[in-house]
Amino acid sequence: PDEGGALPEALTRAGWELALLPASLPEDYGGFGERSAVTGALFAEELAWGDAAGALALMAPALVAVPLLVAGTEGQRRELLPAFCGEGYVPGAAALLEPRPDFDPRRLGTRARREGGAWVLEGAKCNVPFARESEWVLVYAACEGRTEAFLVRQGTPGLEVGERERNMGLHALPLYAVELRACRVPAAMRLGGEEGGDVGRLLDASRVAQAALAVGVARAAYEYALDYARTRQAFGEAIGQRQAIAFMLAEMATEVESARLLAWEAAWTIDQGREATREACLAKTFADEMVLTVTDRAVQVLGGHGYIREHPVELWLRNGRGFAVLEGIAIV
Amino acid sequence: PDEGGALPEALTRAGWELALLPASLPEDYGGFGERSAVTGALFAEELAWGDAAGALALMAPALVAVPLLVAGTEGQRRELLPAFCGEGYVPGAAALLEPRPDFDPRRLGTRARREGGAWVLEGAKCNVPFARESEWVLVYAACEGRTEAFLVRQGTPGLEVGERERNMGLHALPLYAVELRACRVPAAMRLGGEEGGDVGRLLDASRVAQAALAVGVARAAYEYALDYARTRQAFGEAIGQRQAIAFMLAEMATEVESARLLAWEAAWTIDQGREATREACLAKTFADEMVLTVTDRAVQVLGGHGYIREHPVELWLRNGRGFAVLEGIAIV
Amino acid sequence: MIGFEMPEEVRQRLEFVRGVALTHMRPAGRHFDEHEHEVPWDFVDVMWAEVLRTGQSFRSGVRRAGAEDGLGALTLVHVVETLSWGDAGIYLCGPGAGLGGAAIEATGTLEQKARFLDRFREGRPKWACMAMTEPHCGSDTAAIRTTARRDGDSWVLDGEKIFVTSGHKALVDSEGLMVVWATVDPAAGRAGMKPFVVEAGTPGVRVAKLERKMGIRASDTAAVVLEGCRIPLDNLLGSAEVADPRKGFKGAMATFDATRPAVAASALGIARATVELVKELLALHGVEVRYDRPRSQLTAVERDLLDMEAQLRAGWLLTLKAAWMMDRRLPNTVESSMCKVKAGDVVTRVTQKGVELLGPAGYSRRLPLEKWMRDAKINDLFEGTGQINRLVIARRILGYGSRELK
Amino acid sequence: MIGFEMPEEVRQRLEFVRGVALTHMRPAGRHFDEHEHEVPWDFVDVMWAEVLRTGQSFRSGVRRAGAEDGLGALTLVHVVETLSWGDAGIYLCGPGAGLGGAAIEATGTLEQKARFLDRFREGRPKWACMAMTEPHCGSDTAAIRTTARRDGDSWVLDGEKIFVTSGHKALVDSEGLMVVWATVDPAAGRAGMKPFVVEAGTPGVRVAKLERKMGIRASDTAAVVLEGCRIPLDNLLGSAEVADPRKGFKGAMATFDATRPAVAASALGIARATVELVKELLALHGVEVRYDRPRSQLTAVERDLLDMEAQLRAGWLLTLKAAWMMDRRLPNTVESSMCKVKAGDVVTRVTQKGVELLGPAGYSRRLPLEKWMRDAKINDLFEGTGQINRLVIARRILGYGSRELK
Repeated sequence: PDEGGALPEALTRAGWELALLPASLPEDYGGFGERSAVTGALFAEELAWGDAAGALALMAPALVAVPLLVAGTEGQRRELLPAFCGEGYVPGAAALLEPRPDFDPRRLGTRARREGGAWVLEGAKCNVPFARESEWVLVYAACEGRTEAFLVRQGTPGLEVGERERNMGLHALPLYAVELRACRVPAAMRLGGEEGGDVGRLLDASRVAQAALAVGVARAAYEYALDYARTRQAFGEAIGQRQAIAFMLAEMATEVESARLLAWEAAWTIDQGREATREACLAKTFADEMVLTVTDRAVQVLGGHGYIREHPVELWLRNGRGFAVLEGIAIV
Repeated sequence: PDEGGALPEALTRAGWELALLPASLPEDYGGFGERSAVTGALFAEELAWGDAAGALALMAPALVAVPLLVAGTEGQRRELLPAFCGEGYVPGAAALLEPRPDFDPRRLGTRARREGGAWVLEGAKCNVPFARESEWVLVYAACEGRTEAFLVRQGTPGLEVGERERNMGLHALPLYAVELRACRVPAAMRLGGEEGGDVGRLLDASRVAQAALAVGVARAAYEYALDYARTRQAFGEAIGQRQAIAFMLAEMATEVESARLLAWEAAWTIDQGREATREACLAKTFADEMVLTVTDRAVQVLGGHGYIREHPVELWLRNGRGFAVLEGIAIV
Repeated sequence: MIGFEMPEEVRQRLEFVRGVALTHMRPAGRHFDEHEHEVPWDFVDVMWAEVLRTGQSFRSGVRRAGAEDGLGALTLVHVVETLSWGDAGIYLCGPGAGLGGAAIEATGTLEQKARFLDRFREGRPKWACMAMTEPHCGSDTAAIRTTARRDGDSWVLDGEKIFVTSGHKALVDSEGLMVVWATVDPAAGRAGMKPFVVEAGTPGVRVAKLERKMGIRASDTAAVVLEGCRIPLDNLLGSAEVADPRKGFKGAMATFDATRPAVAASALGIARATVELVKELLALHGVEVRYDRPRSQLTAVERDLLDMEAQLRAGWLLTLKAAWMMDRRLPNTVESSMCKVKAGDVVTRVTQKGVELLGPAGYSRRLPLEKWMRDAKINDLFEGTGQINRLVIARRILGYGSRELK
Repeated sequence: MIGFEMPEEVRQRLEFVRGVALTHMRPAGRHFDEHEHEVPWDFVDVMWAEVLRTGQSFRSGVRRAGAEDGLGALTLVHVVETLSWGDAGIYLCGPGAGLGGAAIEATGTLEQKARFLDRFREGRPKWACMAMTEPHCGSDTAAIRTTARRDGDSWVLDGEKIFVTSGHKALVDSEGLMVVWATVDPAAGRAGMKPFVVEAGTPGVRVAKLERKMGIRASDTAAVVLEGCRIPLDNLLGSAEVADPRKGFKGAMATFDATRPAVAASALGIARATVELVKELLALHGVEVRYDRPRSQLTAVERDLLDMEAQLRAGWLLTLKAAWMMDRRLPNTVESSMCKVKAGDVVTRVTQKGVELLGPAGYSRRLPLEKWMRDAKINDLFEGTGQINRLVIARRILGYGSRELK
């Protein structure tokens, strides 16, 4: 899917049948389970082990659904969540990231101001997954001194979905630039209503999701390199029989395992209902660096062959580099 | 000398006979050469290869002499420099460092204020080499918005040399805490007189000196580890025949060489009379990290034996860690 | 089910241990650093009293019966982490069966366990040490030259051992014992390697030297000479036959699998002490890590602290996992070596960085940071250097033996 | 005497090169990234015109006679660095004798040099490529299976080569040539390996595939098949005898010693482009590196930039030293491999960090940073991976051959 830049529909359909999202929504809202960040992290790792772009697509409904569940009003949940529990795959879109190197989710450039019965959004977003395909776009904006989120319906005047982003990796995932120009949203469409939502918890859950995805990508690269090192012959023996390669693999294994445990702990902390900002920060800090190192080392194990697009490791390196850069493109 | 905490006098005497300092002072001031930061860097590396504490002791006269030469008035030079060109070793002392983690040589806590015909110094310094043994202590202080240096004679009221510092390494080098309590210095004793001195150039030259010293320590550790790896047997062959050890040594060699070239370039830039702040910064940044890594790896090559004080590598690691922490204890 | 809550039993045990660390270790750390090889009797007596009270070593704990079963290793790593947080050098002086006891537990018969280990539940404090390394061989344990020769009803041991942790305490300061690895058949390589018990006071064994070390100076690291050292036949742990070519060595390795998580825990105790103190001291200068800010908005020092915390936590979670697997009798060779490798790296990096972050104070002997950096480094070197443990991991993940991957 | 001033001759040469980089490379980089394997004729023609004007390749330059002698390698690394600063993929399309030419220079007779290299000073643009690697062997060049069988007045070559840089340009797009390493005696190992010249248009040679790569997509990386490819006897470079067991291979190694600093320079050109652009773009957001402040007072981003600059400079100084030694005919195997190792590490780290520092813009194909990161990675992989070059350094410093250190 990387070369074509499109996701096979069969993937989303098959993925949907795993019922990732309905299993994490209570019956009241059309689901049959409850949210577990740990389960979400496990899924994220497994899916990303397969393909990061595919994983992000399958997890996209949660971009709207989880914030509703965690921080929405009862009315917002009842109105919007059942749509995510139907037969077919329904994408969701979250617009958090902004096109600045000093992007800070707690100090957003996009602003919301109150005008009568509406919020008016202004600002520029980038790398918004499914901004064009999703019925609802959850737009994060600075509002009364903190970050709040707003449910903006597709087609709302002022919600201008721009061209598709062209990035180094994740080609198959539809990501868009989005501009908000005097985009008016009914007051009731602020996440959490009049009181607003606890967006900090969403940001933590997003960091954990990305850490878990990074673990999946890194594990795929590690396993591929391990297999290659066992079979590829040079100088009369498998290249894995040389310490330089073997030690690299030992370190890759250790780093992947470390990142996985950090992601799990952060997810578990969320599930305990505790403040998880520190744990999520540590998990993402570690995973961002780890996925880059491990995928880079995987290319190195393959040598010149790692540079050829016939092998997937260079794709994993390109995808892996995205984790430190992209924020808010997944949530558990 | 590390265990005893004292420098053998024979060392300073023998070192002095190399005429390091007189060779870098012009005839007018009693010497027979001119200052060359490159030569200084070469000497520093060689001396520190032998022993860092000894190197710092031998280079201590420069702590006063080089600032005089670079930034002193003609009168200051003629008055004070000849004392450094005599038959015997004459230490010098510079008080730059202060006991704060956020120490910044361009924003010193020690302050100089003008009172009539004198400067009054107030503040706390630490790790001042030869503060007790030296006739002159060059005290750096914030003065009229920038850093200036003051020539303070031993015994001046308010120059309070405290107890000897007890550090992790460099035990043989006499370093002292110094307090300045309303310490009055004649106005003429400000380095550079009424106009003040270009202390920035001194700070650059200090960074270069420390980078060169770090190269010497690291090279000693690298060479010792190399030799050990060639002779120590395990599993039926020399440990250097295993890639894990061999690659470590290859990287150590590369890092030492890199740091050396950076130090040379910075020294050369100084000798060209050019602004060398960036070069000195890069050289010291690189060398601080390099000396820690290389000495740590040297301990690693020796395994458990590296932890025993019979071998010098653990001392080099302890000394090596000092470079990032101590500032202003050497100059070229 | 994935969970990260500390079990209540462990929490209770730790309360006592934390008290010891605060009262008997932290205040004494510098003294014993500056008085190398002096025995910290205050700490020893406190720990020994606890051993007598509970009837078990605070350290062995690997295969315990009874109520706390299933938490032995988990308790152990928590206890060791906390004591090392107190002081790693003093921790290593803890009385009890220790590493030698672990070897006896792993390879001895029931009779031998009783005969050799009962003493660690009564009387004055005692130590058991393990003697493996020899001057000419470091990690290459198969190359040992110490011989055990059968002579009538005795074994006669000859050879020289180094890096015997607590060797002086086991053989001189107490009525303890030493487990010595020696070969009954030098031609048989690893298959000939066997563990023997030499009790304190046995003629023919002496401590030849105490090593002067970079750190953990409270701990004695002894060189031990065996000259015609005669011991009873049944001081050979397990069987004398050179039948299974890897059994003797496997015994040694089982010991290492069991103790590596504890070594990792010790390293991480030092690392945690460092992170806590560095954060506390930097907070006085207004430095606080803002976990909610993105990486690009942090100061360099904040990022250092964050990396230290993340690395520390990673090492600790790996250690908990290795211990958790051991408690469930799951094979954990890979996990044991992973946590050891990671902990060695982490504590080295964290303590070296800690010295730097505090500047001159970090480098000064007025604060413990420089000491902790010196103490820390041993963890990358003993019970398998980082390199040896990488080899162990690599062989397992690649499915190689020592022939395929040297 | 230690000096760091760029010689005037080099400075003059670089003016032209910098102009080419700015005019013909930077604006075209993205196009050729997105149109893989399209030949950048505009750049090729400009460079070829310069080759014709000066009578020499811009790249070979290793052993030149005449006025500029003594600066050949130094000029070379500066030129390569600047062109790669322009665009590393396009740079690799530069016409001329290149790597194949270097092999001919290093191992050919005077007659052969004239016969094969004169074409690179006249007519239409031409390329020479070198074919060493085979599908089953990467760095293990001694294991090649391509055979050269003597048949009357000819050699007949059979085999398959991969990773032939500019193979398509040398054999299809121009009247160039390929230097092929083949064995005249498979039983002789390295001693049997010899370099042969196959000219474009020779029957029995064909480009089987062009690899689709992570980066440097303008450059063609060809798989070449030789089937009964018949070439004249004296297309064997040097001697056919399998006498000196290492001479053939030494020829190859001499080629690598000569080209590794150029590969390092190419890497560092990308790294410099990255550092410059990142600093320029971050300056728009108020980020400037304060070189005069201590490390503890910097922001995290400043420290990243500082480390990038220091690493870049370190790599470049190592490269200059290796070139300087080559110009003085000093043995520089260690230095060549050092600068290659360092440059590969540096450019990987710097470009990966550059993408991160710019955030979403760094990851986007709207800026060249992501492309430079993709281009960069090849430098840690080709002409000896970082691992192989570490091996070269280690053997030299330890005094080991390939038997002692595998």
